[in-house]
Amino acid sequence: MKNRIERLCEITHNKEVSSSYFRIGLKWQTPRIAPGQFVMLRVTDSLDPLLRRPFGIYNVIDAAGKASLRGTGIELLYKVVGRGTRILSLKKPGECVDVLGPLGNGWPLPRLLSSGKNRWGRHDKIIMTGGGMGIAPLYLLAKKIKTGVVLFGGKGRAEAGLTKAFKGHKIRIATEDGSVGKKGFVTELLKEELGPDSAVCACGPVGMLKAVAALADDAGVDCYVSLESSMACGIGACLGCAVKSGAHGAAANRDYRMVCSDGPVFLSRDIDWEAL
Amino acid sequence: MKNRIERLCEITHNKEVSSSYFRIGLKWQTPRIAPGQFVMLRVTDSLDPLLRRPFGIYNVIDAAGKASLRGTGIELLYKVVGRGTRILSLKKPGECVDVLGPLGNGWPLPRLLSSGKNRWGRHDKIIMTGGGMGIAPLYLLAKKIKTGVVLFGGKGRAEAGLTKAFKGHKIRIATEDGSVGKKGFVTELLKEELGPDSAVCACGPVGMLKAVAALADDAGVDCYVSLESSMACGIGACLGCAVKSGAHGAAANRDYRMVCSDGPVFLSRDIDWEAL
Amino acid sequence: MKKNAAASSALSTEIAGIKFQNPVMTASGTFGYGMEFGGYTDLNRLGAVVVKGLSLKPRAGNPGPRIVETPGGMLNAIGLQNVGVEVFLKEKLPLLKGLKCRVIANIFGETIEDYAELAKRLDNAEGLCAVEINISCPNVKKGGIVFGTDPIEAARVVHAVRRSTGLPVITKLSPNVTDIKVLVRAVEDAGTDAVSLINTLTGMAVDVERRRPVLAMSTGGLSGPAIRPVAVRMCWEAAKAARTPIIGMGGIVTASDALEFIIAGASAVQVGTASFIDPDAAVKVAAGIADYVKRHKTTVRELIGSLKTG
Amino acid sequence: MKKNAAASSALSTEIAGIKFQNPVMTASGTFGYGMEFGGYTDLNRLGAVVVKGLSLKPRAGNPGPRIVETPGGMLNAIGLQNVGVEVFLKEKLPLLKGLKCRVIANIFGETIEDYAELAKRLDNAEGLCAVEINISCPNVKKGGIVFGTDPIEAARVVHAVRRSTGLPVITKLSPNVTDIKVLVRAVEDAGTDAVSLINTLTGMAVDVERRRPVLAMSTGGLSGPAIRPVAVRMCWEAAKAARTPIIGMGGIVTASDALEFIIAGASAVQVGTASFIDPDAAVKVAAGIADYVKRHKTTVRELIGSLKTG
Ligand SMILES: Cc1cc2nc3c(=O)[nH]c(=O)nc-3n(C[C@H](O)[C@H](O)[C@H](O)COP(=O)(O)OP(=O)(O)OC[C@H]3O[C@@H](n4cnc5c(N)ncnc54)[C@H](O)[C@@H]3O)c2cc1C
Ligand SMILES: Cc1cc2nc3c(=O)[nH]c(=O)nc-3n(C[C@H](O)[C@H](O)[C@H](O)COP(=O)(O)OP(=O)(O)OC[C@H]3O[C@@H](n4cnc5c(N)ncnc54)[C@H](O)[C@@H]3O)c2cc1C
Ligand SMILES: Cc1cc2nc3c(=O)[nH]c(=O)nc-3n(C[C@H](O)[C@H](O)[C@H](O)COP(=O)(O)O)c2cc1C
Ligand SMILES: Cc1cc2nc3c(=O)[nH]c(=O)nc-3n(C[C@H](O)[C@H](O)[C@H](O)COP(=O)(O)O)c2cc1C
Ligand code: FES
Ligand code: FES
Repeated sequence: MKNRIERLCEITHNKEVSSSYFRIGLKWQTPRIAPGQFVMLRVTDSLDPLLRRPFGIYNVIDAAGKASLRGTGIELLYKVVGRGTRILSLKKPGECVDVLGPLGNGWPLPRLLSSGKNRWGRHDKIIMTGGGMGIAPLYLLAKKIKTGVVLFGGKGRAEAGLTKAFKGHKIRIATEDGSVGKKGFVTELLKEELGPDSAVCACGPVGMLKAVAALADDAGVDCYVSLESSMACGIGACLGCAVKSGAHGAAANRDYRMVCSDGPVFLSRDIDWEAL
Repeated sequence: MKNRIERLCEITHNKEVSSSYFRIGLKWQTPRIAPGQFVMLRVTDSLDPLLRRPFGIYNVIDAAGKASLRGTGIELLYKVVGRGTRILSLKKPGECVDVLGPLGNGWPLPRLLSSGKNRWGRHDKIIMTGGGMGIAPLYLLAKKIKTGVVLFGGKGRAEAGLTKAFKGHKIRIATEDGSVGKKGFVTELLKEELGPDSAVCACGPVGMLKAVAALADDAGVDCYVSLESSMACGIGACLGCAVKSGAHGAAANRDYRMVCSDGPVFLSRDIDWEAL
Repeated sequence: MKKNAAASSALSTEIAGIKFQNPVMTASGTFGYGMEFGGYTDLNRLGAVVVKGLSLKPRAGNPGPRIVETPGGMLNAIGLQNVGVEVFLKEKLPLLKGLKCRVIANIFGETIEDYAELAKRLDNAEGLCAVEINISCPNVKKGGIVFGTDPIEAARVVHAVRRSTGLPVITKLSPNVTDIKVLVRAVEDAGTDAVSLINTLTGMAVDVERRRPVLAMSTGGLSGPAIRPVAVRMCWEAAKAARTPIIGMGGIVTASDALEFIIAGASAVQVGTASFIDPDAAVKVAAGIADYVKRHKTTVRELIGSLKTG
Repeated sequence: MKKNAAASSALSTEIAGIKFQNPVMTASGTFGYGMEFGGYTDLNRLGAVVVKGLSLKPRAGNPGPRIVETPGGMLNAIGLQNVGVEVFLKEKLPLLKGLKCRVIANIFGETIEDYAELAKRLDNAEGLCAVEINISCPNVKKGGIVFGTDPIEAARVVHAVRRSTGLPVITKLSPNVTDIKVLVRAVEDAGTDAVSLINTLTGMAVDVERRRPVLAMSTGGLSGPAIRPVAVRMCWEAAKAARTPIIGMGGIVTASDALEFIIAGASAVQVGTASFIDPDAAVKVAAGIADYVKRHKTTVRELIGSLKTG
């Protein structure tokens, strides 16, 4: 009966890729992973910090180094923001961390990939929009959606460094300080790219997601956002990670959706953005 | 006004010297240290475990490697018994630990060293008696009291390994399983060594100390025991580490002594052994 | 891990005439409706699953943030979101059929009539072995009163539930009271078959940068290892005052933690927050108790209340 | 670290007409009589030192073990060991003379007369700025009653102390009550000048191998980071109900922790258990508050009770 995965995974690498941003590799004979899914890591076996920490799956490593969704390991991209991530950043290759996952729904790949040939008859252009650390789960998505365009918004050069791995994809960058790419917000780029046949996949800070969702709404296209929330269990049991669903959302008696088990990817119009 | 010492000390070595027994070296321009004094280590900056852990000072390292009581570093000898000591055992040279100390009184060296020439007119033979991990603080004492005899009692070979450092001293060993030295308790050795001119310095489990104190009492000689107790502050402020003082003890209105600040070394007859 | 009949009976415990294969249950609100954990742990190795608190109607719960981590614990203000008793009976309970562990429904209402009505609906439900009444939830302020801090109101709830169901009734007490013994006596006099405790301690965390409470509801319930010493103390006090069996909980992570409660007087324990950290926690606690019982050549029944003081 | 006059006044706070250079005090029983920490921290940089609880006669305290570590906290059952008020006045208080920090005496008795008598003895003591009444110690059961959990008894103590001294009176409340607001009102009506909270939560730890309580006294008081959410919540409730200033404590380790209390309504804070982990903790908390105040271009007085809810 115990078949889902929670296990000690060995760290293969854990490197600072840009100031305070780390990329960690974990040995893990993974089940099939959907881009946008996440894992919950236990970074210590002390009781402080107590809870697991959620991280999007950045990459799946398979034996042949191909863009598979099944592999022998995963990579996470994380930023040191507090105690948990600091403890994680101090871990050395060879040490182990306790991984629970893969969790959540991920982006609806089949629907996105059917681009134009399906009954929705649109989605000819998938625009992947990442803000800061929100770029992490888009990498795996971009690997699968080779034809899409990746838009990145960040504060400056350090964050823009996160996009290096995306070479081979069409990528455009905006930075607030103008140090890399266009000066300004990523929504400026999105405005330029958005067309009636687009679909948007976005991940990043709430403020950015709100703006992205509004633009997509105006353009009348589907927008799939990956949300964050404080989490305890990651598996839909504690009901701690709730976000309010919007007018088009679920049944009246189910006003809240769980980011961990109903998401983290939601159709933007299912979210009550005012309540976020 | 802030002159006593609490600081981050770099670990120079941290090696398993015998199964689950470790010797750790800490860089520390020490003040003068009395044998029997201890330090409180903070083994983590997480809140779990919360409190510092007390460890006797095993050795003082000076630049010339001499038996000085002042030096550029200290060594501790510790056994992994729980979470705190396990965390400590995983630390690598180059990492730092927060050290508070030196704390406590230590053995009364001047009184012990005056051997026969002082007004007490005895103490010609200092018998240092250690049980298990209790051998740790006796090493520094033995370095100073070259003429003394060291008695060691332990469970078996692993513990007896702790005495290796004492070569150069007169040392006798008893083990419960008879694997090294005499088979039995260290008190058997003590009986053989005790004479009217002896003074005893002892450290080890309470049961052993009780027996040692009783023997010394019967022989009418001074016995200085180093006690352990649960500690929070280590500096006489929390009053958590109290032991009851005996009939010959302190004033009636001060029934308890603090192991950390009145001790850890006590004259055995000042202790109420029944209450321990 | 195979257990022979003798070992398994050394682990079993009894509450209100119901036998449990071992004394470890999951705490309400921390284990969903059970199946959420199906893939991560072996439900057959639990004493019982206590499901998320049920109300008459489905409840949406509180706005977020609903949880925040604290030193050795967490605060929650879920707002008792649940699918409602009807959906539970139709869609959730049947999924647990055929499991070796027992199932206990946890209920709460805003009026005494709510509680009575809930108990009635659950009365003949197949697969339920008992009802646990949550009179201690600190999150829902509707109606104004917190049943669990007032012995008279607490007794009225228990009395109403008692009359409405043939199932054994467990009353779950709040720790936010001056004297737990008064509450224990009140709910026992009102006819409860057992007492479980503790629910969460009311707490608060402040976001000092924004100068706002972290939780949308300002306060929440504190759970996790941080509260264990308070929970063990209250269980001990309750057990000394009680005529009925005690189910202890609050901060249990390991078998040793669980044994503290059992030795202090609990006939069974519940594992809550620990299941978030390790979905297999409750099963590991049960396994650790089995080891202890074997090592000490004793039984769980012998351990209950075996604390020596003085 | 030099502070100019402006910065220092941005940090200052006032309680019952007494001005403190900053809002950080040490909590009674965790800082000895002050001088124990002289070598490890700069007492001049504290708002106040609150000394170990004093009784009329010296007290020996409880047998050991007196303390045990718990997740994110510790239990203590010291038994209020102290040198007695006379020795304090003669030997301890004079050592603190000339320091920039203020000194507050914490007192406790077994009868109301004890409290009154203690307050009288301290009345003209040079160097004391206030008396803090401990009515909430859960360790001493002598006489049977715990003053701090009964509003009527609590008020009687405060009234008696109030009449016996010209010093400002701070009443320190126990968290082991159903409704802290009732206690706040009772001690205010009885004439306290300020309220401090929380004292420790009563807890217990069991040694499962020996099947005995770890502490010789069975139960003890829980302190440390583990209790902070409960403490912040109670301070917030107390502050909303109070007319007099609140002094908040319970689990403060960092400046951010302290600011939670201040923003929730405390005019000052006390650092307790944290001083055991780092003897310099209280001074570091004060320094961190200074940084925060500077960064946010505000003052401690503006921060007090600045919590926005809803
Ligand atoms: C589904 C999901 C996927 C995520 N994927 C990634 C990822 O791929 N890479 C990555 O670096 N981070 C990711 N995060 C965020 C990550 O979980 C948090 O940064 C991390 O938990 C912080 O832990 P900490 O102990 O270091 O910080 P804490 O000490 O817990 O908090 C430090 C600061 O960070 C803030 N913070 C805490 N949790 C979050 C959160 N969930 N979101 C935003 N801010 C937070 C706190 O409010 C606080 O200000 C994801 C979160 C979710 C919910
Ligand atoms: C003055 C003094 C000097 C000491 N010197 C040394 C030394 O030189 N080397 C050394 O190895 N240890 C020494 N100790 C004991 C050492 O402090 C403990 O072993 C250590 O604190 C255990 O920490 P832990 O987190 O690993 O164990 P915990 O997880 O705290 O406890 C694990 C087990 O060890 C027991 N334990 C905890 N504290 C003590 C204690 N103080 N004494 C005995 N048992 C305890 C607990 O009851 C429990 O069963 C000394 C203690 C004192 C008071
Ligand atoms: C997220 C969460 C939700 C909870 N929901 C309920 C509930 O619906 N009904 C109830 O009686 N108790 C509820 N509780 C309380 C737990 O059942 C338990 O009493 C408490 O958490 C203490 O145990 P722990 O420290 O092991 O978690 C909840 C606790 C948590 C953490
Ligand atoms: C070892 C110890 C001794 C204490 N002694 C007293 C005391 O004598 N009088 C008193 O009013 N409070 C006493 N307290 C309670 C503290 O002053 C404080 O209220 C409590 O510890 C909560 O704060 P903290 O979590 O910061 O420690 C004591 C606390 C500890 C840990
Ligand atoms: S984190 Fe527990 S339900 Fe989502
Ligand atoms: S450890 Fe605090 S007084 Fe000894």
